[in-house]
Amino acid sequence: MINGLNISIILFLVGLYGIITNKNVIRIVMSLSIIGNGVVLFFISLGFVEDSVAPIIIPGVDNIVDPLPQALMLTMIVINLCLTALALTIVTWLYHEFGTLDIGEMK
Amino acid sequence: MTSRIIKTITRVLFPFILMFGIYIIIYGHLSPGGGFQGGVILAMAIMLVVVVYGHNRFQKFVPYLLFIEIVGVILFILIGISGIASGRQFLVNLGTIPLLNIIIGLKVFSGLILMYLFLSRWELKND
Amino acid sequence: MKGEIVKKFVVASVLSLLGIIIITSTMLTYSTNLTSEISEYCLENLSLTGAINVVCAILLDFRAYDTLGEVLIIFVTISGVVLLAGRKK
Amino acid sequence: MIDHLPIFLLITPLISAIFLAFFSLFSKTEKIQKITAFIGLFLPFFYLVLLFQDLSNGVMEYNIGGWIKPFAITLVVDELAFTLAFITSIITFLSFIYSLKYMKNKDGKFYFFFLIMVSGLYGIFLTGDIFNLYVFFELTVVSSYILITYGDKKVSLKASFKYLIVGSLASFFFLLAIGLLYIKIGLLNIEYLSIHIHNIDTQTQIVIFSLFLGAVGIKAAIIPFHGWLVSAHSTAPSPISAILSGITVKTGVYIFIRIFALGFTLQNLNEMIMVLGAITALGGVIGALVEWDIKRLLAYHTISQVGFIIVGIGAFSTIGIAGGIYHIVNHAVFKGLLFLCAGAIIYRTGTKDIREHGIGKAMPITLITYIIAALSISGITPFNGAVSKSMIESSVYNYPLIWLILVFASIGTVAHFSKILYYSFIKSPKNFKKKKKYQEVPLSMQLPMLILAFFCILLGVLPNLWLDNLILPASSSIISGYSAIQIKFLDPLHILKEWIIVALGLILLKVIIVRSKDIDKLRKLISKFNLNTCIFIMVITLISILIFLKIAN
Repeated sequence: MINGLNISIILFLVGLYGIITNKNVIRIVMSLSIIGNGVVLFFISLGFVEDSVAPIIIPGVDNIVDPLPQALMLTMIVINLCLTALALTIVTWLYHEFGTLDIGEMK
Repeated sequence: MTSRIIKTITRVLFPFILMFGIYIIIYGHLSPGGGFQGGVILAMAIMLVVVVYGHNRFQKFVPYLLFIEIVGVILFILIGISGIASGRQFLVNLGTIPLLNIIIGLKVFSGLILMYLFLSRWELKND
Repeated sequence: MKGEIVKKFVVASVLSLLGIIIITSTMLTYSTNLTSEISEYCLENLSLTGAINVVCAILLDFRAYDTLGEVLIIFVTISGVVLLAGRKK
Repeated sequence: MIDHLPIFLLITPLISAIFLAFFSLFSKTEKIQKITAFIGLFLPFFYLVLLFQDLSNGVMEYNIGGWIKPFAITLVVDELAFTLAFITSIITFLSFIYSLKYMKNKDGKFYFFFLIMVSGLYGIFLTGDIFNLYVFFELTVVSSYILITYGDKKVSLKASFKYLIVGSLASFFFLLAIGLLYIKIGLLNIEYLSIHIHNIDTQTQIVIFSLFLGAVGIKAAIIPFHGWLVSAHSTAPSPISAILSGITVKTGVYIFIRIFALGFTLQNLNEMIMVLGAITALGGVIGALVEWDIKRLLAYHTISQVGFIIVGIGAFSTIGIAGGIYHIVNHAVFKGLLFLCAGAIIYRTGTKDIREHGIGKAMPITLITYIIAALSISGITPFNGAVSKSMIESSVYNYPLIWLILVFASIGTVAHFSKILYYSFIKSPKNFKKKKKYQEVPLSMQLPMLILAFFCILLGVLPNLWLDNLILPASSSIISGYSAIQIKFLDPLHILKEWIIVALGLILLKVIIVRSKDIDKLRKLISKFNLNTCIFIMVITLISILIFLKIAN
């Protein structure tokens, strides 16, 4: 039962664990991107078709992987990148304003 | 970060990464790849140089990069409206896939470099 | 320090419970053949787009509207980063 | 001729945003930027009026890219999408005019993000494709993170960070649910999803629905998922929090309606949603009990009003859903007005704490508009809140417990808004010697407030104008039974009930004032919740929803 779909759900939960237990702000941003990668893995393994190749339609190829989740995931990866970039800019300002990176002490 | 070995290696590697990135963008719709991946590879080529030679020297390129961003979005919407001008719905493809690839490639390229330049402003002034 | 470990153990067990519920109730497996109708439609009309790489064809032709939204997201994030990081300290 | 109205509606704010960015690169003068922003926000009115005529002959579809329906991304303009797009254009245009004076010292880039957020909102309400819904929702949410940081310095950064983490968590839940739907049905068009959804096995349907509920719960701030909303909406600048509370929370409710209309074949789903809505309504009011900061109080009341809407939709009867949708419209109007009044008070007095206000008669326009908004939020007869609240309450008659919770919530609402009225306007401020003479806010801030107040009255006095041609067809498209309901307007039973609620509210106010000491103790307890415990509570609620649905089916 170890297939990409279940592993990505576990990856999702690992990221969730990271967000809940961590105090350091940068660690929270990192576990957020772990969750993002978990969801990307989930979508990619959604489209996987056993013993088939990448969706480039060359005359000799007939069994290809489902291309749609891969196209959706290109959009998704870029959005995760933008979220992480924005979060890190806000983290730099948080450190500058509050002096600490610990979310509990930011009063 | 400024030892001679690293500088010579970047001078050697830089053109190859650049060419590989451009190849991925232009041949995106024929071989595995596309606008996004090619743009990232291009950005990595420039990033290599910016990291090794210090980011302060490259801060003056920021207005040009912002200009690329805005022109990229304007071109994308113009292509969309060209679909309407041709009488059919918005974003109808009139053989414009390579052009869109190049636009997205340039956007992701300038976006990543801008992100690095602005986030690196907060570095402690050690080098 | 002891309270910290207990708290982490509780969180870990709650999350693994959530994982077990989702994994057991969906029982997902890899598909053996291409079932999604959208991909079949895209493969049929691929010749209209002129691209061989189906992922690129979907991204830039069949679902170009998604890519428009996503190009906007890059644009907004970059100007957001430029604005926030550019503010005087 | 294919009419391209839906696309023009979405593109105009975009093009003006891009021109604004172009101008801000070269010329530093603010004038051009404000004019382009004005054009970008004013044109959508014409498109919407034209759309309204086309809407009369059936739902409009627009396939992007020229592909056929279930495989291309289609823009669907039905009554529900039209009402929300119309309300968005009104509220965003008015708070743009309001922000001309209010954001005087901030730099020009503010309007760029403002316009992108507006085009994101139009994008959400128009798409008929579920992944596209995610992309445009992310566009709106990203631009609202940046807009929040325009608020007061330190606190808004922390609120924006918290909102970013919780918001992207909601998007990841949403994506997981889309993935599960795609693996079972292989389609992404919402209309075709609702056709094929019944042949998914119930176990997966349970997981899909609870993941969607988790995502929408965070976006629409249903009670266990509401942690982020209060700090985000209270620290944002007032015109932005007017839009956040008025429209962006409504996108969560809109997505909830679209998903709920997919037609999940699960038993007693409606009861669970109604209970969640009732808890949210009461929880928002209890949360507001301890607040002295005017904007945090309004943010808590946004949560409780969303609870009313969720109950209305959970009732899944024509009157319930019509009441819910009509309350979305009303809430956007009077909550936007309340935030603009709060902004006017803060603009003059500088402090957010209502105990230091004591404005008295110095600001007549703000006083009048505030009273109109307060009366309509607590649902007094001639104003718009009464119509939709009575519809929601009458849709829950056969669930007495939920009806009782809703009544308690409206009592709390009356108490809190008379508390603001009493402290901000009537009572002199705490330290008496600081009694400054406040003069009225400039005209460009008064105008939006007066227009919104006029809408409050118009929606309340003439409900049938909106109900018959917009709200009822919208609710009929969700449930097949279209029974034209006659709003029993001005019937004595409702008025009597309202005045009882007002009386009880004033008594509750007396109790709050007398016992304000131990309320501060309660405040300490509530303020202990930080980001980690909020998300932990969300996970626990998600598990309990999953287990409840598993037992019930």
